[in-house]
Amino acid sequence: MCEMKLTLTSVVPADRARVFAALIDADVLRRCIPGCETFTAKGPDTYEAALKIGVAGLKGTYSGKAAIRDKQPPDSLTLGFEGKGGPGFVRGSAAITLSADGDSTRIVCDADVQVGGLIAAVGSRLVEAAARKLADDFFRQLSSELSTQQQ
Amino acid sequence: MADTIGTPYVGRAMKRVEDPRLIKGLATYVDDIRLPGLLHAVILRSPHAHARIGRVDVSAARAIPGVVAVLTGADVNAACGLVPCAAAIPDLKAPKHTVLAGDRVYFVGHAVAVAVATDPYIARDAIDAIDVDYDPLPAVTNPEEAVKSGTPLTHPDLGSNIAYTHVVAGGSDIDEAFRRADRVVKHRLCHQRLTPMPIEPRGVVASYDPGEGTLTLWTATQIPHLLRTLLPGMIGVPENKLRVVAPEVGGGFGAKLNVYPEEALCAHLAMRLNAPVKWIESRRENAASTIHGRDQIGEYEVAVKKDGAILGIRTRTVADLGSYLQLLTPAIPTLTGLVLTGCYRIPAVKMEIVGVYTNKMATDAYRGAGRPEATYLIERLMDVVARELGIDRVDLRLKHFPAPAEFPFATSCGLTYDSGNYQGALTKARQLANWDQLLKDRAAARAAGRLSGIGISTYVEICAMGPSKAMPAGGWEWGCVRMEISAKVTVITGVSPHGQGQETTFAQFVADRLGVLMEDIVVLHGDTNVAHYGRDTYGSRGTAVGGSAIVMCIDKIVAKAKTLAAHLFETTADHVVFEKGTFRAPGVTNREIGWPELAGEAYVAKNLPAGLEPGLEASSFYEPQNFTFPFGTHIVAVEVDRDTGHVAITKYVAVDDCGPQINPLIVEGQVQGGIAHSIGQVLFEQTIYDENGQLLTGELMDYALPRAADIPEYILGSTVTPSPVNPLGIKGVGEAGTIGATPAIANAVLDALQPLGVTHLDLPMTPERVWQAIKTRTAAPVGA
Amino acid sequence: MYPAAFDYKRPATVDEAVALLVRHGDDAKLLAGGHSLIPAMKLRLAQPKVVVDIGRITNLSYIRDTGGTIAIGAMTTHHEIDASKVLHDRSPLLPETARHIGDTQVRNKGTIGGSLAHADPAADYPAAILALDAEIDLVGPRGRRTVKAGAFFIDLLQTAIAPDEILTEIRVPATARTTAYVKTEQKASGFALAGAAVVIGADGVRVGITGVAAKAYRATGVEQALAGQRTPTAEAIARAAAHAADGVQPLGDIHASPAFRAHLAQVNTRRAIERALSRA
Amino acid sequence: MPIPVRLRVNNAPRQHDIEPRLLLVHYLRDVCGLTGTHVGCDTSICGACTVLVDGKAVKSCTMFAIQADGSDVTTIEGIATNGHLHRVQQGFWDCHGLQCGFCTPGMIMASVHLLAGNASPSRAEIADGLRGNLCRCTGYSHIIDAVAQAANSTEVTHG
Repeated sequence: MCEMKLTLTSVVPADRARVFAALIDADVLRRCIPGCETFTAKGPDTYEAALKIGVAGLKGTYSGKAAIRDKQPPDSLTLGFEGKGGPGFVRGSAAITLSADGDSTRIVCDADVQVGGLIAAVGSRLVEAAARKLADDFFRQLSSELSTQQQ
Repeated sequence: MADTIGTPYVGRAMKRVEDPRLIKGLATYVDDIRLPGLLHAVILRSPHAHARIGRVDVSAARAIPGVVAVLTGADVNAACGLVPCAAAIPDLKAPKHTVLAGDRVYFVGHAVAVAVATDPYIARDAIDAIDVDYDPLPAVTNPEEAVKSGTPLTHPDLGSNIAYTHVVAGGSDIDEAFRRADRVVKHRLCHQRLTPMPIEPRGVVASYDPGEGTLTLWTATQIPHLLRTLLPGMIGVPENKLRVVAPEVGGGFGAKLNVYPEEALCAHLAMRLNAPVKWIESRRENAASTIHGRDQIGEYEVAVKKDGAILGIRTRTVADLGSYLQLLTPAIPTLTGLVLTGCYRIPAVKMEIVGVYTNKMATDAYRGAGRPEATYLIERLMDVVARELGIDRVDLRLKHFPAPAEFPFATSCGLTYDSGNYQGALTKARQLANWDQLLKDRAAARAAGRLSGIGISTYVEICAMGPSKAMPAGGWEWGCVRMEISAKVTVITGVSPHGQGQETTFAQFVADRLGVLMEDIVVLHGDTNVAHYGRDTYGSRGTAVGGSAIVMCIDKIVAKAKTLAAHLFETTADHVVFEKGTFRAPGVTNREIGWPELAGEAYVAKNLPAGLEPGLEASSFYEPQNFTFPFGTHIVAVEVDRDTGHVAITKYVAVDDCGPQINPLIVEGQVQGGIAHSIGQVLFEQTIYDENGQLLTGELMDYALPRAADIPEYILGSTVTPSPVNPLGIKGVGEAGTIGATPAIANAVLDALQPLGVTHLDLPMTPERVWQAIKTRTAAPVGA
Repeated sequence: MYPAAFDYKRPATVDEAVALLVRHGDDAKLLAGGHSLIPAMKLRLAQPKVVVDIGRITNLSYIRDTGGTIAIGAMTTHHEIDASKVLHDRSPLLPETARHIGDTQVRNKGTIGGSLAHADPAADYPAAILALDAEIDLVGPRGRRTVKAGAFFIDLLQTAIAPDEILTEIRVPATARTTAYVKTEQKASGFALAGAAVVIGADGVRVGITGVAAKAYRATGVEQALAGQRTPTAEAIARAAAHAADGVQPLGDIHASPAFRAHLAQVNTRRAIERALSRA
Repeated sequence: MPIPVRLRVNNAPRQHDIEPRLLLVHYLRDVCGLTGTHVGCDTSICGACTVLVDGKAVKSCTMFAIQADGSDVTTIEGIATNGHLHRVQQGFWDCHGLQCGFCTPGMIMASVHLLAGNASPSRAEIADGLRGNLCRCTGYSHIIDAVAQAANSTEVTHG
């Protein structure tokens, strides 16, 4: 469906403070967001991004905005995002909560995502699976980023 | 049968005369039109269901080599009138429907900008280069929620999502009927939204001659004449300088019975750019921006006596109109109210219709337009009542049929059914279906644990639209017949067939009535420069209304020819006999005059009686006195796969009465095609928007049309009850299949599930819905 | 509609094609039968800068019996697989599966290599490829390597093929007649809502499921439940088939909810096992 | 950048410089002027664009013209011979296998291909063979009649 509520859980090998810091660090986000080509701060906690995003050969170019709200370090934050491109638009928000899990941090992301335009019209079958995959890629990259920092 | 003069063509299964060009690939559809200097338009459409439009940057698009123009609503709307709605409903709230979106978009697919280029590929490139800032607004998608206060508004300036509330009521006092009832049977029924999906999408070519100030518009339409009436108000070209051509049109089903923004847009572009402009709709645009059909939800109450006598029907129905009013949008649900009592004597009826705006494409006339909804409702309700009262569903129907001698039959909805023998069609259908054997087969299948069901529907519909007083813009039809000097016959009709075969059927009855060979007749249509007047093709009116205008012309020509023949026989017209193409004056002379001689005399005009004009041509406007009311019975057997919810149609019997049949092969084709639409509607077709107004059935990858393998072998029969309202006695057959079939199939599926206690399923009865129903019932303990 | 512009390359050999992929990297896309790529390009969901048409590499279209296995060139069309006597005689699951793909026109043009490389989660072949435990050859700048079917499908539309590699050959084992593919199609597109491919041999039962999850998978729960049973009872088959969607996250869309997809996986697995056994 | 394409269309050699992105259906319609082949959808579902490439039915909207380089293409305009309708065309005419006619060229081409592979198909085989072609008018029954008649036709087969 083209309005999705996704709950994604991931455990990354770093404490909450470091994870929280990473999640509000434009450089880290640029490196972790799949297909992110630019990610520039436009003001406090607001960013503009250019993304080449999609799955396999079905990639579109999007320009978008992101804003971080409700920061409660190191427990939670909310990320609002919207992007548009040839294949349509994506917008939504993700409420992210961090909890300690041994030496690591468990990240629970409750995302509310809407897609529209062509992707909704022809890609509904794949949209949710694609969103999960992109989110997985993000957390995998974040984990590896934080493990690398550790070393 | 050899074609000789005097051997009747009417009633024969003739091959169609329009087919050779179609089967050779030589027909000209709108996309086949080539003009020197032709430019191509591609339209940028909104991905949002509801949004404010901010900045629109077209500079990059304009810079692409080959791009001639990129225009937005700000560039175009002031020069174009509003898209018209012809339906008059009291107190109708109507939004302004501009050619391109203004400062807001109201549905996914709403046209925002247009790019014009020397090549369609380049125009498409330009679309990608337009940058639009949208500020999304809450979308209204659930019509039942939309009527509640405090919900977001589709059109904030209208102050409400309710376009109108209209009551269709008649007969005796409805409240009294419910007071007298032993029981009130209640049922909620929905008619899902459907996409008409003709295989040819829409398309327009516009060409302007600045010297003459004339505009020619080729458009894939069912209604070239209505367009010629309505477009001048949009584009400023006067009616007598506007030529509208419906070339070969690849199916309509109501989707092309409309005036669309693109028709005005292309006309405007051709004038503005001083070059011919073509726009061809993509399938995705067709799914998003060409009208949808149906989409009614209602709570139905039936007042019944213990013996099954139905005293009245009461309902409040919510009709999802979409975001704009297209040509007939608000009128369609009112048609449902007009025929809600179906074939039955039901003393009181009241239907309150609430038309609601939502952020979706407009609904409008889709095959059957309002009558399939009514027939589905009444035929489902008859089954529900029969079940609840424990009465045989056929007996219940028979109990409420008017007798053949009671026609013309006045219904409590205010119509007068012209003629009918509902018992006859039902009896014949039961014979063809081998009804008793069907019941035995079902019993055996059920005993073996299979889910087997039989469905029946008896229907009546409103055709031959229609008397002008009942139509928004004239319901007459125009025609012209010309006996040429060569004795070839040119027939010109104001109806605009696009697959219905009137080039053949008209030639058949004209040949019989004039006593000429069919091969000597040409039937012209679809070009307002040729067929000067007309009210076009929809509502199964082509042959019944259009054909009647032709009959009037023939009568005039024959009368004139008799006058001329009498002059040549040196007698008076009352002594002249006309038969099989030959004029005689028995008892006066042995001389016989055929058409070649007579036509020569008429046009050479050296020996005409005083006062007789030269030539042998007549034109006529035919005004129907009433609608016609075809009827029939459909019987369906199905088997449901318990595990997958898949429904297989194992037998299909249809008996339709459309009056006398000019060409049984064409009648059969119309019925079969109509039934296929119903198979789609009942089993899988549905237009789906999500809760944000995103269209999820935007391509044929997601909107399922019936395929060859979905179609059962049909057993088709007919009865013939002529209509007294037109000279051909014809009732019309274009929509019958779709009207009779939907409830028959739905009733069969529910009959199959009845042993499980399933009493209702929403349309479409997809495998998942059927499976869910089976699962819920089989999981529950017996008797729960 | 109209695809975006691209450069067109038509290599004559696999090596030339690989060289083009190496040179153009992410900008290049291979064109095989075109039935996944071209619709995506027409909708402009895909806009490759370079299209590498491998349709003229002649030695990529063949079906060869090499004893214990049958080797199939990547550019072999669905129709050729359906029509192959070698496959019908020696490994009939693949032709049975091919017959379920799209329609005649699609089968005349679409290729097995293109379908597998695209890895649509509802494509038909992946179920059969998994059930057959096929081998897939990939050729890249580092030479040729072989991937087992079980390691080939990685995620949604994602396979083990590296961006500079080309799928060249699929090898399936010769099997007994006891194979079957049973599918419920998505009504509009013909893709699988749930398709179950079953191979029953001396070494047990293998089941591949497509359409249900983001990628095709082996229904190992079903396989284990039937382990060691040469002629399972109907009840045993039904019990085993109930595991057809264990451990996967079924997809949901307007055509089928996750629960219905999982249910169809079970039904079609049961029917496929029954059908396969009936062919013994 | 235009590239050369050489092929035969309805037995006539053709040579043009075309853009690589030009779809075969647009090449046939706009470059060759053969407008009998129609476009009804964008996703290879409807089959209105069906032509024969080297004798095989394909959807010409899902093929670049350049992919047909060197091939023999047959369109609806090319199946009648010496003014005689192909037996499939005749079947569609005799059995009222068409109404609006828009899907018909594709339907006929798919049927020609079907009969080339199966001279006497059952009704179910005809329906299955035409699953790549959508018709919204006829309800298919008369189309199946048409193909069945063509299969049984004793007339000389042209093409």
